[in-house]
Amino acid sequence: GGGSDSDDGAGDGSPKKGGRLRAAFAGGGASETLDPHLANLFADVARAKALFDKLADYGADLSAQPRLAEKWEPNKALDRWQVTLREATFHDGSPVTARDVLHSYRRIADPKQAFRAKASLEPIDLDASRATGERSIEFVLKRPTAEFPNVLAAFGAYIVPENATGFDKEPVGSGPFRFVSFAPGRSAVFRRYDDYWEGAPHLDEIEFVVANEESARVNALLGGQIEYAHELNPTTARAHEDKGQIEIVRLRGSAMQAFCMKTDRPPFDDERVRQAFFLIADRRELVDGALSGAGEVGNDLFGKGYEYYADGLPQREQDLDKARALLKQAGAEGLKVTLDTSAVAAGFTEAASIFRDQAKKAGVTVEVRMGSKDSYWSDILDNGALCCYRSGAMPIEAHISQRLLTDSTTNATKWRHKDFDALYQQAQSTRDKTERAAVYERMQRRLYGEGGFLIWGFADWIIGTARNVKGVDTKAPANTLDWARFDTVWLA
Amino acid sequence: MKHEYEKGTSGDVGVGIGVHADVDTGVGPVAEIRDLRVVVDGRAIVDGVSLRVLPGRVTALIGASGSGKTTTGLALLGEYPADALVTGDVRVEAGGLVGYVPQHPAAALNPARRVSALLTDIARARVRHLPVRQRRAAARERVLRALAEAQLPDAETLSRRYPHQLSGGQQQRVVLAQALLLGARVIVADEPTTGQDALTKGRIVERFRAVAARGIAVVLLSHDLDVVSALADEVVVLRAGRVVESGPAQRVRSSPRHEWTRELFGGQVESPDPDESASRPGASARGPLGTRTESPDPDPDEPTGQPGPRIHRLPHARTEVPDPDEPTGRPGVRARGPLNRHTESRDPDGRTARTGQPVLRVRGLTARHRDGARGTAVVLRAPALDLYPGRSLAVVGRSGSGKTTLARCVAGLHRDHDGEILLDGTPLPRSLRDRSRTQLAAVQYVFQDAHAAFDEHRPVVHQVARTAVRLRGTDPDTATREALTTLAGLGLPEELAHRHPGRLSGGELQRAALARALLARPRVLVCDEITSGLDTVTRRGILDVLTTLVRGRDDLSLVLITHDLDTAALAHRIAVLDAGELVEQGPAEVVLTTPAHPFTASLVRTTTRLTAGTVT
Amino acid sequence: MRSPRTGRFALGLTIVAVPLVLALLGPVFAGEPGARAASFTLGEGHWLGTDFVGRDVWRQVLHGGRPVVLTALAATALAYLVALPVGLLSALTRLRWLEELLMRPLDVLLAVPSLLLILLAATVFSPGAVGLALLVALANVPDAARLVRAAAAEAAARPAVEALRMQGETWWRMAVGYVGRSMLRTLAADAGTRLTGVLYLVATAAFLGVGVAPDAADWAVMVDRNRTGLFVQPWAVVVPAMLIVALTTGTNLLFDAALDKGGRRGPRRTEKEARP
Amino acid sequence: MSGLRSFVARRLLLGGVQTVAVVLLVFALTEALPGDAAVSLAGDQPDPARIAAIREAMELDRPAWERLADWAAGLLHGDLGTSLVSGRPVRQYLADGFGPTLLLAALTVALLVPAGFGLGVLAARHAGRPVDRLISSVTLAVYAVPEFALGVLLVTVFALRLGWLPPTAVGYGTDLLAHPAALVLPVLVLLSRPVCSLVRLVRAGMIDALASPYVAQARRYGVSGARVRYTHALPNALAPAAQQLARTIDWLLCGVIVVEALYVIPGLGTVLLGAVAERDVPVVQGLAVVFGVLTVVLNLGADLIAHRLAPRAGAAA
Ligand SMILES: Nc1ncnc2c1ncn2[C@@H]1O[C@H](COP(=O)(O)OP(=O)(O)OP(=O)(O)O)[C@@H](O)[C@H]1O
Ligand SMILES: Nc1ncnc2c1ncn2[C@@H]1O[C@H](COP(=O)(O)OP(=O)(O)OP(=O)(O)O)[C@@H](O)[C@H]1O
Ligand SMILES: [Mg+2]
Ligand SMILES: [Mg+2]
Repeated sequence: GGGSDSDDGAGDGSPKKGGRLRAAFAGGGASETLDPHLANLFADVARAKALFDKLADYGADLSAQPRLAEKWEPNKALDRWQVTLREATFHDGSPVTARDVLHSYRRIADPKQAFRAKASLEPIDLDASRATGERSIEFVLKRPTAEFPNVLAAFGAYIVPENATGFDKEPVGSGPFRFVSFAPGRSAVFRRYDDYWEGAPHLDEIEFVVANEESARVNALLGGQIEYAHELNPTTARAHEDKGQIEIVRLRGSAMQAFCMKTDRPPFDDERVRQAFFLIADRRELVDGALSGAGEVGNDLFGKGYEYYADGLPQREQDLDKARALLKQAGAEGLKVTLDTSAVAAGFTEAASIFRDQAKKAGVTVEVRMGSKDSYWSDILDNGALCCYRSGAMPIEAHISQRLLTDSTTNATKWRHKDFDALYQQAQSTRDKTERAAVYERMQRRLYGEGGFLIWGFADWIIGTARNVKGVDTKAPANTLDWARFDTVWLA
Repeated sequence: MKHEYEKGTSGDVGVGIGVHADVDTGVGPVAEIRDLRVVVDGRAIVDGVSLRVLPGRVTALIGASGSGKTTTGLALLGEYPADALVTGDVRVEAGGLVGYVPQHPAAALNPARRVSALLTDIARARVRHLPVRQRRAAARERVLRALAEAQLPDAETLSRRYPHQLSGGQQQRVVLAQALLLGARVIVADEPTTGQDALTKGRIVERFRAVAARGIAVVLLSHDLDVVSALADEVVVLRAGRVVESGPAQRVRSSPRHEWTRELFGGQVESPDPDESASRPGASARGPLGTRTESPDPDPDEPTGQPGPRIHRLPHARTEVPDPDEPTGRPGVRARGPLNRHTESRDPDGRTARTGQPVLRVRGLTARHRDGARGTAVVLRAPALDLYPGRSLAVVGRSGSGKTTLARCVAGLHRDHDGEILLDGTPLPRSLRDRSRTQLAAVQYVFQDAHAAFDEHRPVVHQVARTAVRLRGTDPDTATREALTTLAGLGLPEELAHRHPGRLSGGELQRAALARALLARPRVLVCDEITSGLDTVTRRGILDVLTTLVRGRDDLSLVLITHDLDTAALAHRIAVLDAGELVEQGPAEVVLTTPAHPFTASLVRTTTRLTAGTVT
Repeated sequence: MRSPRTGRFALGLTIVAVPLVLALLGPVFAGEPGARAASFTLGEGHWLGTDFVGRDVWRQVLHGGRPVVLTALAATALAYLVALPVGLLSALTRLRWLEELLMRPLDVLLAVPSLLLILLAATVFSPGAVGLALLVALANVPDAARLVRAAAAEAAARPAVEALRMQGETWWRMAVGYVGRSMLRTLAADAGTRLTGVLYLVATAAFLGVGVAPDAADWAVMVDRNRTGLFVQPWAVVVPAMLIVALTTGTNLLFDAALDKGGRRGPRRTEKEARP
Repeated sequence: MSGLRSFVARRLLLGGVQTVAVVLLVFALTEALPGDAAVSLAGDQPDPARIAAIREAMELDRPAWERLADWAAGLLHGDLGTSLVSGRPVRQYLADGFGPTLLLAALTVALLVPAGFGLGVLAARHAGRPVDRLISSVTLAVYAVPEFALGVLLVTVFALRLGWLPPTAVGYGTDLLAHPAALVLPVLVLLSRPVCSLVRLVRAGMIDALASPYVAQARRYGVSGARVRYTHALPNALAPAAQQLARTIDWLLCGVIVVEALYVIPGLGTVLLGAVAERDVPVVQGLAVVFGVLTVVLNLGADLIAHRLAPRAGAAA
């Protein structure tokens, strides 16, 4: 259970009740909405998780933890799951029922809509699934899915009441806080929900304010205008860490940083070129330069520290001679490639220029091309050969299913291998966890050897809080249950 | 330099050529200049000038153009040319403001402010003693009074205008009104009557007399000896920056001690020997400019050739007497001064050899100005006007009657008009922008305000030479040489020609402007008051040059815009404008001796009266 | 009179010399790039510390002058090259339609957020350094043209211009020689600020991917990109910013001194004679 | 003045055309930008099927001109359309953003005009002397300091070190008037650069105007020094400064992105930035209408001032 973890993790004495906490996030501007299914940005998610609940959520190692779902039980074939809800009520007092869950999922999966969680819920056959009681549901799946709880914890799969409309006026959820006011792009005020199933939050009120500029968030925090600032720069963290003015919280392993090579086209359709590139990268230099040291080096595998992570593989180091040799073998001496980047995420342009200089030493000419940050992700999906890439925390299974299978929707490395797909299916049909882990290990070994992701680091997610803010979890990567979670926070 | 007058320090003034304080015993001078020397670039433009300005008296500074009048006058204001080395003493009575009527009124009027605002600013200081609520009305009243005193009728309309919407003479009078408003103990008036017609001039003279009668000291810098004679109590004669003679006006005029004074007063003083005047520069102008004595043609200007009186009566001619106040006095034109004397003796027919086509014809001209709130106002109507080659036409009329507007229409500077202006029978484009180079060269215009028409950042000679380069395709070197020759011919030595316009005196600039137009070798030369800023001697010189030109070049014809009937008398024909109407035109002597229109008559009369007023 | 002016010349020269000499000779002395260090750190042989990607700031400073001076000067010059004729033409023409034709489309450009313009250029044209100069110049043209027009309108209506027309003077002499000369001081004042504005526009554009690389050694780009480290490693921002300040301030001091030399004419009241 | 009235009428008419041109241009620009609202909404999950679905839901699959025509038809009925992303009316976006923007702009201009003209005149008055040197160099130096650096500096000193002022306006929403202290720093930063350019332009014009004969004449006549400077000389130095002022107001009203971001002020700049990033075409177009009209009106105002200050200009042959 995530909730109880964070309390002892904080170790800040006994919680105090009351007070209002103001938390600043980078926001979505005037188009923001409280519809949890539309949640897209961190600010949306933070607000959504204050008002709403999911059936499950991710723990610090990205394994699914039960939330509104009290327990889940698969059948033998792993394609039917019996989920029992815990006793919880919405803010209007009505109980959370199986019908609400099915309504929420159907709303998300509505073919006429394009909610973000739709793809995650794809394994569920919603027509066949049904409520088997007031608080129990039988989910019928399209195929065996050993990691079905991950689906329940999916980004944006919030449970809303069956009769919910007008989310911006009076949203009703079952989360720890209830709605008070909302001004899109500016602020949202929520009050403690005393009947919260996990126990009422310590805070009386929480206000989410929007401040897009990082320095504004820092200044507001330093000036006592807010108590919690989300997403700070590493340099800011360095400037204020241990200075006594504010607390810096680093959420390790929150964002995977990578270069993404398209394995279906030259020059990266030759695995020796990919391997050469793996060896070109000086990961330490990249982390120090692009992330200002706020992160750890990667080993070309997603999910360091997560469940199923293959940490037995040797750490890759820069080896320019070997890289040159590999390139020579591949007939790619004097290689020229274009590296797409954009200001879409912190560290991208920096990483690109650092890598350009590193590649130069191996005789590879990298030309850095800046792209529009608004359409970057869809631009790089099919175009170019090499690009900067980043991913937030998600289970390794989800990473594979979304990005590395033949029919994955966002397969940016164009990694399409029938045998790899088969391995994934095998894992999903494997009931035993250790056996499953072994399959995952095999898949990761393959990726380590010749995959398209050159994963050079994992960035910390940096949060600043006022000194009197206690109970902020320091281990949960962004996007997991205990990140941006305010019901366990109190003001000392 | 001390600028305060200390009682008791008066006494010995300069080297015995100072103001004669004994004339007005008991009253100390309100301002005084002692041994002033202004040196610019090693040249003393004023040298050892001393001057006492006594209350209630008019002190006139006279002298040729460039003799240092303006420089001396400005010294009373504490202003000197940039980079000048100044020695000597200038004292002005403590706290006293000095009224100043500058020589170039246009430059002194803020282009972005209405006339009323310009005057009210000064009036405001004069009504400080009143309660706040009455100030506005009182100031307004003073402004209107000052405008009336400065002979600006229709003050309401004019005060709503911007300076550029006034005629040259009107601008001059606005500046005068400013000086009158100020209530200063001393007024320095630099050529206050240039650009004024005789009628207005007469009234301005009266105004100054009244001002002096109030105990205000007036320093008059003028080349206009009529005005000087009529007004001055004291006269100081300057020559090349030095005082050559000074004394009571009466004395200086009747028995000039210095040869130069005598020459200046050449026109004024009844010369004992009439031949002497013939030897003077201007005297060579025989009769109308460029008249060929051998030509017996009666009047080629009259296209219809109709017999009878040559007065060209125009359909719109006004019949009422424009100025009922004008006492009907002695009719006829004065016969004085060398030019006029020769006019009398010239061939009565004044005919020329040429008959041919008129070089310039004006047909049905109606010019408008955009005027404040009331949209456009017609300021000029000239149904027909012809100019023949080798002939000259003088346009006379009161200030603001539309003379400049007519000239600007001809020159293509005023587009807002109906009717046609034909050069050799082909209509000239309305705007000079559409005129070809030949057309531009053919019709040249010398601006009324020479100061404003020069680029202050380039030496005069360059600007003059450009005409030849652009309009005649001369190469720059030749053009510069030509420019220098022309300028020298007009009395501007090379040293002056290389200066920037801001460093020339008013009269010098006027001559430079004339030179600039002449370099185009124009066929029609329109001169707008080009002699207004010149002393008699220089004026004669200039008119002489023009005469020679017209005579020397068959195809040059001249339009002389002037308020000076003496000058007008030199032309073959005269056109009279009154309030925008062309009321009369005909051969010069006819118009001047037997004016047909009452307005012309009154003009002629006033000129005479002003001269007569000298005696008082 | 003479000595304060020469003094100002000297001061202007000294101020402007530092960035200019750095810009001209900097690359010669820069030497080979060393190994990268962690970003925004001080010490370890980096006497101005390291920048946002861990490069030596001093080396970047040495390299960063030339592009600044070149692009910014070129862009400013280019902007005036278009704005001057357009502004002057519309001030000097009597053709209403021509004036409207010249000025109104520029007004349209003014109303379009420049951000949008640059974004578009960044993505559609992906221009290089020359393109960037063109683009930045373009962004400055409407503004400059309006200013030129406003300053020229009054001078263009003076009798002196009529006299020039009377002389059949060429358009250029009239427009540049007289009208342009009359507003020289205004132009110089505007050029001073415009040059600075252009510098930072170049930097912004660089960040958006137009023209120079986002990590280029370019003072303006350095100022922009190193801002996150302002509190940890201020030199990476302060030094290039100071150089830019020196460049613009020095240039303007020189301008001012030169203009005063052209001097004022006509009667000038000196202090002593000032009336009470 | 009838001439003036027809001038204004013509310009307003042209202004209508200009605004249409602005809207068309902005529409074209936004359309030309890579990606659309669907792509931007999809973010880092650019699942092609999902993008297609969003596109369909937003009716982005219809041809551009059709959408523009629909929007224009709505505009004729005073309807600015609805946001693609949130479905809220564009009018609300504009109304919300305009308040803070207008407030900031008004305050800034209220300080800018006296400061800019005052300092400019002061410098011109002492041209060549230490006061002038000081003003001239400081304005240039300040102008060369990037906005963000100045902003950060002011916050650090006045808000964080001295604690006199709040560092940002975060959480104050649109009701900024209730927190005047929060406006001080943003206004100062907004002021910094316009003041510099204005001072320089005013100074330049004033030096020439103060040396003119008409100013000498006014002085001779005992018109008080201040009056000479402000009512005689200044009008003749004003035309370029008025242009600059119009540009500044335009800039202030049409989005001061850096300052809004730095001080968390939810003005039009933020709205614009968000709308462009989200490719929320109707919102961008709504803003384009506002900006177009504002620019037209401001430019007209500046031209009228110039016209008034150089009355002779209209009369050229
Ligand atoms: N700023 C100046 N710098 C140098 N020389 C000057 C300057 N102003 C005038 N001069 C010269 O000084 C002489 C006297 O000039 P001033 O203006 O006093 O003459 P003036 O008697 O008023 O002549 P006018 O009747 O033509 O106006 C002239 O030769 C003129 O060229
Ligand atoms: N731009 C203008 N706008 C309005 N009215 C004007 C304008 N210019 C001149 N006027 C008026 O037109 C009339 C004729 O002016 P014009 O300059 O032709 O007179 P003028 O005969 O040359 O007088 P002066 O002898 O004083 O120079 C005057 O009443 C004058 O006030
Ligand atoms: Mg003079
Ligand atoms: Mg006239």
